[in-house]
Amino acid sequence: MAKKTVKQNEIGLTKEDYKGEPTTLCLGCGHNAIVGQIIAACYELNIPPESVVKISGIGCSSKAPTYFMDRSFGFNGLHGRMPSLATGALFGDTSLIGIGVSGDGDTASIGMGQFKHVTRRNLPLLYIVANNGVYGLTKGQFSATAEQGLALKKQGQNRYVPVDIVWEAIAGRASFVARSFSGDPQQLKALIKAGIHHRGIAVIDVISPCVTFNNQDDSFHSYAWGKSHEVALHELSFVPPVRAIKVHYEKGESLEVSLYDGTHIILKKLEHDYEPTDRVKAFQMLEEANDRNELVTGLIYINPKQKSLFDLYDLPETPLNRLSNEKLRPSPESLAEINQVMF
Amino acid sequence: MAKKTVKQNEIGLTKEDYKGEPTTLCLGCGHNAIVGQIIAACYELNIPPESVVKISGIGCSSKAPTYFMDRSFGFNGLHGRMPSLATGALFGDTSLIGIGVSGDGDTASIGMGQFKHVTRRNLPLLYIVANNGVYGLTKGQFSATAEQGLALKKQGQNRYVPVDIVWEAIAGRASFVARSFSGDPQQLKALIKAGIHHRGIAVIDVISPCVTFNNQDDSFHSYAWGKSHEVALHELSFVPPVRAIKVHYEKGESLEVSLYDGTHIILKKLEHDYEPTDRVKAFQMLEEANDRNELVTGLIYINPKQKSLFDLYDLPETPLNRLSNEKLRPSPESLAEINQVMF
Amino acid sequence: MAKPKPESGEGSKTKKVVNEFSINIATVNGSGSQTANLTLLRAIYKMGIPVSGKNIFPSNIQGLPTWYKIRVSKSGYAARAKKTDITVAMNPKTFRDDLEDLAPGGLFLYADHIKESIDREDVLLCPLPVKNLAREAKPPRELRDYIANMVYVGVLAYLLDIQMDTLKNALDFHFKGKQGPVELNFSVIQNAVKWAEAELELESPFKIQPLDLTDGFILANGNTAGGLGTIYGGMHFVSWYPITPATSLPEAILEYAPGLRKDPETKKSTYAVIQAEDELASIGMVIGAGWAGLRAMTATSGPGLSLMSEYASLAYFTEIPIVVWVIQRVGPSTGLPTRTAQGDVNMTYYLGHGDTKHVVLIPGTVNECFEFGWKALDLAEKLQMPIFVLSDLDLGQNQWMTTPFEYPKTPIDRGKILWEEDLEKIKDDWGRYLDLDGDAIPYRTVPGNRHPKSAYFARGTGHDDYANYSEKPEDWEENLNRLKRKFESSRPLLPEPEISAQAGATNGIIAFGSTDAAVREASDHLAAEGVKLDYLRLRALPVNSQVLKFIRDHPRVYVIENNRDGQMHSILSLELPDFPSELVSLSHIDGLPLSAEWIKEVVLAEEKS
Amino acid sequence: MAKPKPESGEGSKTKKVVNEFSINIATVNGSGSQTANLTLLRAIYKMGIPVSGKNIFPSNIQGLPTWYKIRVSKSGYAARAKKTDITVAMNPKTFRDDLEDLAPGGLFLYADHIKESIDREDVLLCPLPVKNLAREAKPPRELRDYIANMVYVGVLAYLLDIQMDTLKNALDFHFKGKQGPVELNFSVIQNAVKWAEAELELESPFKIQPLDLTDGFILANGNTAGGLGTIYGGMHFVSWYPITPATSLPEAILEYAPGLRKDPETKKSTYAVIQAEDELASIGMVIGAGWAGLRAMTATSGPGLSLMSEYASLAYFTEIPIVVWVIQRVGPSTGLPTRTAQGDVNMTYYLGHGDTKHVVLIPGTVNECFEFGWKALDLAEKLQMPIFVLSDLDLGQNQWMTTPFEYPKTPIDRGKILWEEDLEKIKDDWGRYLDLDGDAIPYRTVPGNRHPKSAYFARGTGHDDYANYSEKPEDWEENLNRLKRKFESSRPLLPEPEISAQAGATNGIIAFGSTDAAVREASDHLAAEGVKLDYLRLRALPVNSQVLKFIRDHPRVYVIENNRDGQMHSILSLELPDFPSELVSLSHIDGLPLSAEWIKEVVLAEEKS
Ligand SMILES: Cc1ncc(C[n+]2csc(CCOP(=O)(O)OP(=O)(O)O)c2C)c(N)n1
Ligand SMILES: Cc1ncc(C[n+]2csc(CCOP(=O)(O)OP(=O)(O)O)c2C)c(N)n1
Ligand code: SF4
Ligand code: SF4
Ligand SMILES: [Mg+2]
Ligand SMILES: [Mg+2]
Repeated sequence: MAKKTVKQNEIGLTKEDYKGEPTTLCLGCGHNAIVGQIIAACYELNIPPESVVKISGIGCSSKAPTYFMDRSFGFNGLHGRMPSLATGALFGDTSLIGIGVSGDGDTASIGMGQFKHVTRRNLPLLYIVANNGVYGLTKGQFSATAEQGLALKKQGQNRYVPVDIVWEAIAGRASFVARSFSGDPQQLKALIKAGIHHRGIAVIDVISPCVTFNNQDDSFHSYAWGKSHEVALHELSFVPPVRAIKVHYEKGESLEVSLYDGTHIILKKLEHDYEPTDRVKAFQMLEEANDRNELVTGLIYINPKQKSLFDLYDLPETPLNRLSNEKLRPSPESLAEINQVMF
Repeated sequence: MAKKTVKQNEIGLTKEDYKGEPTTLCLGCGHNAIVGQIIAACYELNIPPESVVKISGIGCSSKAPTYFMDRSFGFNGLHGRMPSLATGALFGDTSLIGIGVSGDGDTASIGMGQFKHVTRRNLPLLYIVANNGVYGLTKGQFSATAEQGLALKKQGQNRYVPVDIVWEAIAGRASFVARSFSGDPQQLKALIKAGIHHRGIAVIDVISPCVTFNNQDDSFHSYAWGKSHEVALHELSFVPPVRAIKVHYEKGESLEVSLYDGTHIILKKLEHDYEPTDRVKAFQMLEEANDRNELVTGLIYINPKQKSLFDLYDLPETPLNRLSNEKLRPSPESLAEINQVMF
Repeated sequence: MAKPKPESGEGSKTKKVVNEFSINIATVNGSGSQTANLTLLRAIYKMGIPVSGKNIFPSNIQGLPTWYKIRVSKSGYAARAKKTDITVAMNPKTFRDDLEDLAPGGLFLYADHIKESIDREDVLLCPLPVKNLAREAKPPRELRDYIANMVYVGVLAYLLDIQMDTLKNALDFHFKGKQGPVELNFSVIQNAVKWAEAELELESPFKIQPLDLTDGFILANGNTAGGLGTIYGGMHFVSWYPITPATSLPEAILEYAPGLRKDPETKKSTYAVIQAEDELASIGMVIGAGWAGLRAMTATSGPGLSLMSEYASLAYFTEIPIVVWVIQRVGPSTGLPTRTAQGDVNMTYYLGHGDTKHVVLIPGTVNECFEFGWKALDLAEKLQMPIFVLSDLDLGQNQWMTTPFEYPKTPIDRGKILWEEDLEKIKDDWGRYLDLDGDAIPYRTVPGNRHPKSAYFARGTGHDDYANYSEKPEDWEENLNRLKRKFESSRPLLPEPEISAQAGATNGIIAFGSTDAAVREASDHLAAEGVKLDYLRLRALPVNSQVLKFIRDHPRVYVIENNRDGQMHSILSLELPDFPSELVSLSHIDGLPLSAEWIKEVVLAEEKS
Repeated sequence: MAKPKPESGEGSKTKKVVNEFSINIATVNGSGSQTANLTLLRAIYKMGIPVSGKNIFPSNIQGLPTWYKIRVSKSGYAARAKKTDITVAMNPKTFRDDLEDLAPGGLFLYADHIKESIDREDVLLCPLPVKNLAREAKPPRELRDYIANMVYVGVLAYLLDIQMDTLKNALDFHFKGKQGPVELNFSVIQNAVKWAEAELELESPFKIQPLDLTDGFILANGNTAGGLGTIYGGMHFVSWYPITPATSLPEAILEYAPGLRKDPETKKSTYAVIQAEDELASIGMVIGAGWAGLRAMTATSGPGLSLMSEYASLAYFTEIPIVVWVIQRVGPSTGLPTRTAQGDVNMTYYLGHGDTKHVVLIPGTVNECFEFGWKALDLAEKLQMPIFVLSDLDLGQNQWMTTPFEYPKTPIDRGKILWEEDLEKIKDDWGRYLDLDGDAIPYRTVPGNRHPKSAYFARGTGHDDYANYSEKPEDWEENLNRLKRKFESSRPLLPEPEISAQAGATNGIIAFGSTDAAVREASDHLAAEGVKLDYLRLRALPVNSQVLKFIRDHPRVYVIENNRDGQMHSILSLELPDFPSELVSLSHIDGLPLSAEWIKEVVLAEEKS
């Protein structure tokens, strides 16, 4: 087999170079689609796999990092505590691209606290929630995003109102918040690309059906419901760096958002006339969509100017984890001075 | 001294009967004012102290329950975990009135997760956050509500954007959300009364200055700033039960909200023309107030119809903790049947 | 259809082994083999032969290797058998390992679409036309894989002489009488039997013959039993967070309580169950409920237990009755979440910071799970402290033969609770932490009590006897010492150890929990080799005087456990600082239930050394 | 102003006690007495006499009783003195207790506005016109209460002969040379001295005379030392959550690191500190950082430690280097958060579920806090595991005389980290958990390494040597046993115990941490009474062979600790199952640092029994 026949991206890697272990998720699980789009996005963005760090919590969704980018470091941590792990890890070398994968249980049930705090700190991290409204890995209990009244085998009916991850992210001051659907791979890929280029936290709440435990046609997190109720806010495309940060609305046709690094996201308007730069408007749009029983997808809120966590620290160019020992230990003289004042 | 000279409420108790241990908080601490208004409200509402359960986390604020209503049961639990304790305790006897007191650190830092989950479950609980933007009890570190740029002794400058407890409560689907100010005792008392009569969670975010560690005149949680920037949304009054639940807006002058038990809250309009029954409008109002640098106080959101946690369970009239042993153990015959099917 | 030629190896002529063998069914996770396996298990059980079933499954929902091990044992041995006599190989991925694992002379059934080479001569081979037979039943497309598993049920039935009516019976039970699925599955079994009758030349060396050894027993798992015990213990409140292998305990409550715990008059529920957002919240709710006079329970496993540590310390200190079931799995960390272990003994006993220590009940059989379910609630309220019940995946999730659940012999004990009328009678001030009876257990009131004297303030900080805040050194010390006395006083109240003496034994064995079956079996084998051992099964911590006496009475005692560091051995060592005899730790952890073979081996090695 | 008539009791004629007494200053929390107390302490220290200061304070910010205990001891005893020689009573609420607490012949200074009756004849009374003298200084209104405390400083200076220039010196230091406050406070001291000279007829039986015993020492607290040690240890990353008494350690880093840890070239910070939202997050961040090749540290106390349990188990299992400082306070639960204890020994050692076990360093002096600050970071990376440093409130927050901080003698040790160039050299596949050197410590890479072979997947679940997911029994067991070997291999690498032998001693004492001072003092007193004891101070867990030898070499060894259950005693007992000698637990907890008197008493009782 001639080597050259395999397609390569601009850095000379093939799609194979972006793959991970074979999936062990159920056939048809929405999470597999997410894995696929992460691979595609990173391949197309020409990202060296070694520049990526994958972090996750616990759950079927949190296993996903095993299934993409074998050549990236990864850490499958604790249930609900991915954000803290990611925060510490990314301080090691802030030039790394962090991809966090979590589930609705992992993020909205046990992980609510860390989720809210990582959004407010605006850690540069692509934070994907593979949201199926259920605990897959523990076999089908309600998660905090399960809709009120949902009935599951063994669990009876869900009593409580659901957590809306997009609401929470926006209220919690995340600087990039999107919703997508495993059944809409093109949009998902575009959002992943945008999220990776966003400097700050990029939360993508992906409705990702659990075919084994929560895929009844009338359930909010099923394929059938998603397919028939999805309303995309816009057609998203992604343009590599051209010019500086700005957000402006071009009359009529499309909206352009420029990210920190000069990348552009172009949002081509569909039915809705929606500008994703205002928190209040975002809530309003979501409430209205809710009333209309729509699954609105797309980029729901973005603030490309909000300082990222690392912008708030005065870190050297050299990654902290590569500083030489000499840079780390102050001089003997300085200690002598300290001893002088210990009194 | 003639006994009759001491003023009594309708159930024959004096204000003394609503007091607790002498405060050990700092002189001038905002939390003392909250304690005072809880005492006044319960006295005026003619609540038997034995019908109240006080629950708190850890912090100066969380000590508050010691200083009111000695004749009520109280539990000063763990840092950030008051909501779970309250949830379990109130299941014991759902006719009890739960009063939870927490701090901004207790609720918005360590306690974020439980806070969000108790609001979404709509536990009938008056949940007061004594919010001073700082950790008082551990001597002056930033809490999650501290404004960005705030400088504190030993801590340097706060880097992160603050958590807004009112935003979070509304986003988290609390059914009653208010903001008040320790320096505005009348309003605070009215809100406490309304919160107690609300069937569901009633979150009151009370800006309550820490005079020892965070009371610089230009700090958002100081007395001076509050006094000069407070804008009350309405003049609040409280009318005992008259008629059934409804919410309607009376043109021009005032708005009336009827609670589950027939109690009415009358909101007399001031400058703002604001109706607290729409989540999106609430966010909009808060954003605008923020832009104008105002401390907006009053009832910000209410939904008196949202089912409370206990409405979602099928509990008997008799409190669970008073059920006789016979009601608790199924019959021997039923066990024989079970043994039959264990195979 | 070509007549399969079972290539029978050497083993085919060996004499029949009746009612004493083990079956290993290797399948793929999520392929619906559970119904088939349980049907087999139940049918054999209904024929009166003791059986046990162990599911060795991955931390995954679909697609990874899973094994179901059925042990058929007229001797009543229920431990994991190290040796496999019959293998059903349905998973291409593990085919070669499964084949290798089969004992010489064993029977190897395998799906005939698996194209792996077979290199053993010493076993009996039987390819199964799984796909064909399943297709014949014309099931709905999505069920095809599921019912394919009935093929091996049918062929095994034919080979082992399992009665068809018991299989039907088992299916009826499984599908709660729904005729559709029963018929569908049964037809596949029947077809498989027909096929076998027509096509198989193979004679199985292993046979089932009806007995009556299961009369008076039930077949159940520990978590269902624990859930039922809790229901019969008068639980009012359960809060939990899903975690394998604890989940099925609260889920048993969700299943059974609605039928059992409705007030006959009002038709209202006499309890509430709430799925919390995590374990910090689930134990917090349970403590709130316990404080408010509810009999409250939660269940978890290692990671969740870690998260409960701070709250456990609070409950200990504030003297709040709660029950915490700990269903152990392999740790540290997430470990092997679907494999069994006994590695949280130490943590459970000492859970919390400061000088915290807890009473731990340790069921060793399924019906003890039921018994400790209600007993734990009584003890918690009686002693006003958290009671932990320590089980594990093997006991909790696997199917065991056990004596029927026994209705509680003693009435519900709510301990020292004072209500309005009790307070009326008290002249002096009532003090929450006053030790009036000299048993270190104070009286308590609970929220909802409307007597003006009833209230007190609970707190995790220092207090005096009247629950007032105190930092006084003497208040702290006195209170903490009372708690220690209370803990010590629990010893005689806890379930006594179960001692099985053997004539002529000098040394002893101590074990606990799910290893009981393996230890009993090993004891028999050891005795057969001349090593006679007395056996004590611990059922609670702290231990009582019988345990200490047992240790003192034996020059050497082996402590067997399924963890790395010999945690129970440590705890016992500390009880006997002046211990003259040798307490030998024999521990081992690899995710599998201990086998009698391993125990025998290590004990023999020690005995010889 | 009426001349006060100090009503002198019997004690007034006793001969002078020079440089060997203790002062108890009873004030109200938040009244600013800390400046006054530190000024006194520092002045005496500057006169060359060993001193120590202990703050016995409430869990509260303002208005509750606080005591500051200054021990002046030419013998160098720094433990809490049980006996009080001089009392300064500024708090009406505790006035009577404080008076009662004073030893006969003692000196009782009290604010003259306190109107309590005084019923002791055997002490020397000295009312202080605190309000008058403070008012005279005309301070800003809000400072009046604060500077009132300088009155007792002045009067004590007069009575004890403390030099004025050393007081000035101490104030200068305290206010970092800011002349306004220095002058204001010093003027009150001067006025108080003037008043005393004019009005006091009292002669103090206690005197300070200059010595040179503090030359070559510094005065510091353990948390500052620990923070500095961490900075000099090359820490990159600190994440923490405030909790008393750990807070002042990260706060010392916030204070000192900006000056010490800027890159001289780029002026950028070579570290980052982040205040997390709670302890679950602080340890999570630290583990993330440690994984990514940062030297990472957090600090906490009991409740926070409980919350770190799950993550500690993960760090142990995934072999991530982190350092956790545990500054103990009284538990269980919230306990007495501002009082000292040693009650988290057990929990720290075993923190986490499953068979988790940790290396624990235990500093006993302030300069050891500095030393272990950097050493812990080295050990963590060398051993690839969490290292806990166990201190307590007494050592961490109180002021101790100590030898100066010593610059690390060994260079920073980053352990076995592979970078791009190292991987270039490796031919075979690199495996994260391969034990190549036979020391059970594998090689690791860290994120940011751009070599295509560098990456591996870390997880809390089972894995093989190449970090691939595995549920195989043998993989699990081998890995867990390697972790055990690694843990065992740490023993000789850890700080050795400090042994002080006494000629003629038969029995021994083992202690650790902040009780060192009390044990040394008690040893002297015991020796004086003929009970000679060898003394071993533990400095790490697991213990090394010297500790075991010490125990074996003594027929009886007392293990002294500040907790209820004798936790270290338990740990030591487990190390020596065949221990022939008697290991006696002597433990006690009431919120106060152990006193030499208590130790002497309980040891004597044992020796006699
Ligand atoms: C502390 C802790 N509690 C409970 C668990 C058990 N657990 C594993 S995955 C999971 C839920 C996962 O749900 P989600 O995040 O929605 O992921 P999904 O499997 O649905 O993709 C739970 C509760 C755990 N691993 N750790
Ligand atoms: C698990 C745990 N971590 C830390 C602490 C220490 N702590 C006590 S109070 C407090 C902060 C309180 O702040 P806040 O809730 O704002 O109350 P305030 O004192 O400001 O009223 C902290 C961190 C604790 N008690 N428990
Ligand atoms: S159980 Fe559900 S979430 Fe888990 S892998 Fe299967 S389909 Fe996906
Ligand atoms: S420290 Fe602050 S919050 Fe605490 S009591 Fe004092 S003023 Fe109030
Ligand atoms: Mg999910
Ligand atoms: Mg606060």
